[in-house]
Amino acid sequence: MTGTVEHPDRPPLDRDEMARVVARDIPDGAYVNLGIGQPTAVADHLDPARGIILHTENGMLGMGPPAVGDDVDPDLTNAGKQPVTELPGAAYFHHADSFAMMRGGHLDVCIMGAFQVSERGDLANWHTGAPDAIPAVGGAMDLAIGAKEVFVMMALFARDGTPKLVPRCTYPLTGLACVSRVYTELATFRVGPDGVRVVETFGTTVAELARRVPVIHRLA
Amino acid sequence: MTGTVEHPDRPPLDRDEMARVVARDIPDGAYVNLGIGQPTAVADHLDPARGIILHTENGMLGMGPPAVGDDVDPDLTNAGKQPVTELPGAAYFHHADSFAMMRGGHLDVCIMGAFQVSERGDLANWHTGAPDAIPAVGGAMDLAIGAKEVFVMMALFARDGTPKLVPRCTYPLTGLACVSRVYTELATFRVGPDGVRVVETFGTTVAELARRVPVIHRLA
Amino acid sequence: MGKVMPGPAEAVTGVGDGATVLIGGFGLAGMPVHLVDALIGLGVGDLTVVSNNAGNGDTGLAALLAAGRVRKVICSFPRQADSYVFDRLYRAGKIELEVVPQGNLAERMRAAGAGIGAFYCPTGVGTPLADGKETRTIDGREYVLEYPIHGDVALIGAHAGDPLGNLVYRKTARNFGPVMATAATVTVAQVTHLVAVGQLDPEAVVTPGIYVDRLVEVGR
Amino acid sequence: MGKVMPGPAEAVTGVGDGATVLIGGFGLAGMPVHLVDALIGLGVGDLTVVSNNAGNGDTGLAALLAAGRVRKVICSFPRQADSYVFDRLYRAGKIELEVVPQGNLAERMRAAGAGIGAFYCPTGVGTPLADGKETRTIDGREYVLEYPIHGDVALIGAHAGDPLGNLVYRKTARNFGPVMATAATVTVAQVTHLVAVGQLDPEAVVTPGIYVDRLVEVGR
Repeated sequence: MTGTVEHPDRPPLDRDEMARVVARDIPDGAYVNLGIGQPTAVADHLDPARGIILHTENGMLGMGPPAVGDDVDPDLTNAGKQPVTELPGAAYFHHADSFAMMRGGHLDVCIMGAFQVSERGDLANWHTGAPDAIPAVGGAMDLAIGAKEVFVMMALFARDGTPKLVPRCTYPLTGLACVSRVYTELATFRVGPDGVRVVETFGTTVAELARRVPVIHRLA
Repeated sequence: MTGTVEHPDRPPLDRDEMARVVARDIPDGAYVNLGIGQPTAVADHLDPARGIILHTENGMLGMGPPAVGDDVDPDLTNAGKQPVTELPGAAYFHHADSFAMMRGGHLDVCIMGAFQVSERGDLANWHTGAPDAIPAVGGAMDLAIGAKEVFVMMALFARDGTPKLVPRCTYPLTGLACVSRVYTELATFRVGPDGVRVVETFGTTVAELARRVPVIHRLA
Repeated sequence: MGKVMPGPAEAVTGVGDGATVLIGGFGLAGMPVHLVDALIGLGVGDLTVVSNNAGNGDTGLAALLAAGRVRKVICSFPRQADSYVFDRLYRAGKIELEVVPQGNLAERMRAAGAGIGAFYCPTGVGTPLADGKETRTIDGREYVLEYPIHGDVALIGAHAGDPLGNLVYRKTARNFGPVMATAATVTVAQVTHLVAVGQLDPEAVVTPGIYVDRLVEVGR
Repeated sequence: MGKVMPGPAEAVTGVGDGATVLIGGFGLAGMPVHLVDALIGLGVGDLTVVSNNAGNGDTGLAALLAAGRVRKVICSFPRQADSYVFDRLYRAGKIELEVVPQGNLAERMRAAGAGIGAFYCPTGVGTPLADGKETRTIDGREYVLEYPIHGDVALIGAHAGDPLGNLVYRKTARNFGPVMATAATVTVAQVTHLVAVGQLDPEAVVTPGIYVDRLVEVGR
């Protein structure tokens, strides 16, 4: 168990840097699902030599980079319905097989965005609970319970300034005690049965974070 | 509802004739599973023009005739592990898919042997119940509940002279109320909620059968 | 064999008011646009549609919704950048929505096709989508009891098919098609290419013909 | 990627006494004889073997049984013309037998691979093989509750594989391999041909590499 590393004198991570930090923490040879939106950018930082294989829930292992120009094929998209490419050694399968793979615990890591993560790793990322919102869950609940590890990428604070790392989620839940790591612009965290541990800070200190985010405790 | 047809003056059906009678009753275009042993012979009487497609539970639709000589391939067998051939338009699938097909009610007909069939269509064909017997069920229970219709081919009487069409099975059951037709050397039957109806006799009469087989009633 | 239809209109004949219609596709990839257009032309209404999304742009499922033929949508992800037809109907209270996690949608249809009466599923435990559902702890893990989703008809898109109904798909357009094909009373496939029996590799057939009742060639 | 092993002995390293071993094959078709021989060479015992049959002749599973390494066999169809090794052990009371309907064997392993906690199954209702099992009536039909079968290791045979672990099978030798590959903690495949990454058609891969931990080329 190593201690926290603080980088108070550098700026917070930008989106590209966040994606790079997440990419660094994925084990070589892992099977990984990247959620819609921000997590997609993690792929840009995965060195092919590391043998990491991307799963997309719409039925593919071995997903390659986004397709551009003549490579765009309407029959080949990622979960966000963006055109992608196929790498050598890819495999296609239907939706029941794809989610059996996910729910059976075969994916090593999935990376998703979140509205909130609780200190015990509960995830809320599918519904704001607002009465006029149209609910849409997609594969988020399946990924939450299926992947061996769930990494979350999110801003540490909501637009109203309240922390998104919370004692207890107030938004409708996606999954219970499923998140193991959280990546934000100001800090990265490990989450588990013992609560939240700050792994690294960017442009701030643990002490300062602890003042603004009640669930943060520095572990011995 | 047509009446019973009696052929008292001809001999009982031989095995080949039984297979032919069964084959005649399979609807054109049906998907059919032929059990191990006697039912295998039904395939010899299916005119290809009738478009009947054979399923074998070890993972194939479009099974062709037995393989002989150079066509024998250890990777291509029927459920009885005998070498068979592949017809144009065949498809292979794994065991879970094969039994999902069966159990999901997609096969039109399966044909099996039996130790006993009850008057309400209960089937006993996997275990004699003898203490020294090694039980083996294979796919029989899945076929019994899965196929839309279960046809049984069997001798009408056991070696000890007792009928195999019985009020209630005394052997361990394979499936409940699943058999719809029974083919024997002396007669063919329909079985259903209303009991047993003799369809056709060979070398005997309904009256004679009714004396020897208590569950037989001539329907009005 | 009689499975090949002259056009999409003939292919969807017989779908009735109030039917449950499974519609393939993940967004527009695999969406059977020609069949959906024919369904619109058929004039039936009060439909329950099961599909991953709730329409994209103005074609396919979105056009069916716009025509006012759908009473209820069962899907995992209605809210998308181009789901404006659904959004408008939903906000106007003109359409019912049941959100189902994507893996449950797939697995519940697989269960319907495989004869499974219900299954204990890890997805959604502790979330609002499991509210009111039966749960059970098995080997220390909590599961939710989920039931099959059967369709009266499935409309799917495939890459190529033969007159026996065997289908292959193309890349991630495979998605829900193979699962839906197993889960409906009548399955109708639009195929880009109709090929002769024997032209599809039996090792690569994804949907065996037993699951396909009608198919129609629509070209690119 | 490190999945390709120099020989069968290295491929089965780590299997321990008392392990549950899933062994592919339907009779000898798909039976991973080289891996089973290596398992015999490893010297471990007290194994529980899950396989469709209980050995044929003197090779593969039959050899493992003859070597006295197996405490219990879970299978659908032990009794065959050439199952004399098993028959002798069974009659001598030296081996335990659990007979499972073939479809349940496949579906229970699929459930293990797909994260399903248990499922209601129509097979075996009212038969001795459902004795003592929980039942439930759903929509007027009776079902038996069945639980997953997990393996510590799966030993399977395939036709060709690539270094990522993607596998294709040949004809009805496919049978249980793809299901078992999903259901074990460690899956080991013997392949007739090892091919380069990119040589297998992504549309025709049956077992995606995520399910395969080790593979070894054994030739014809």
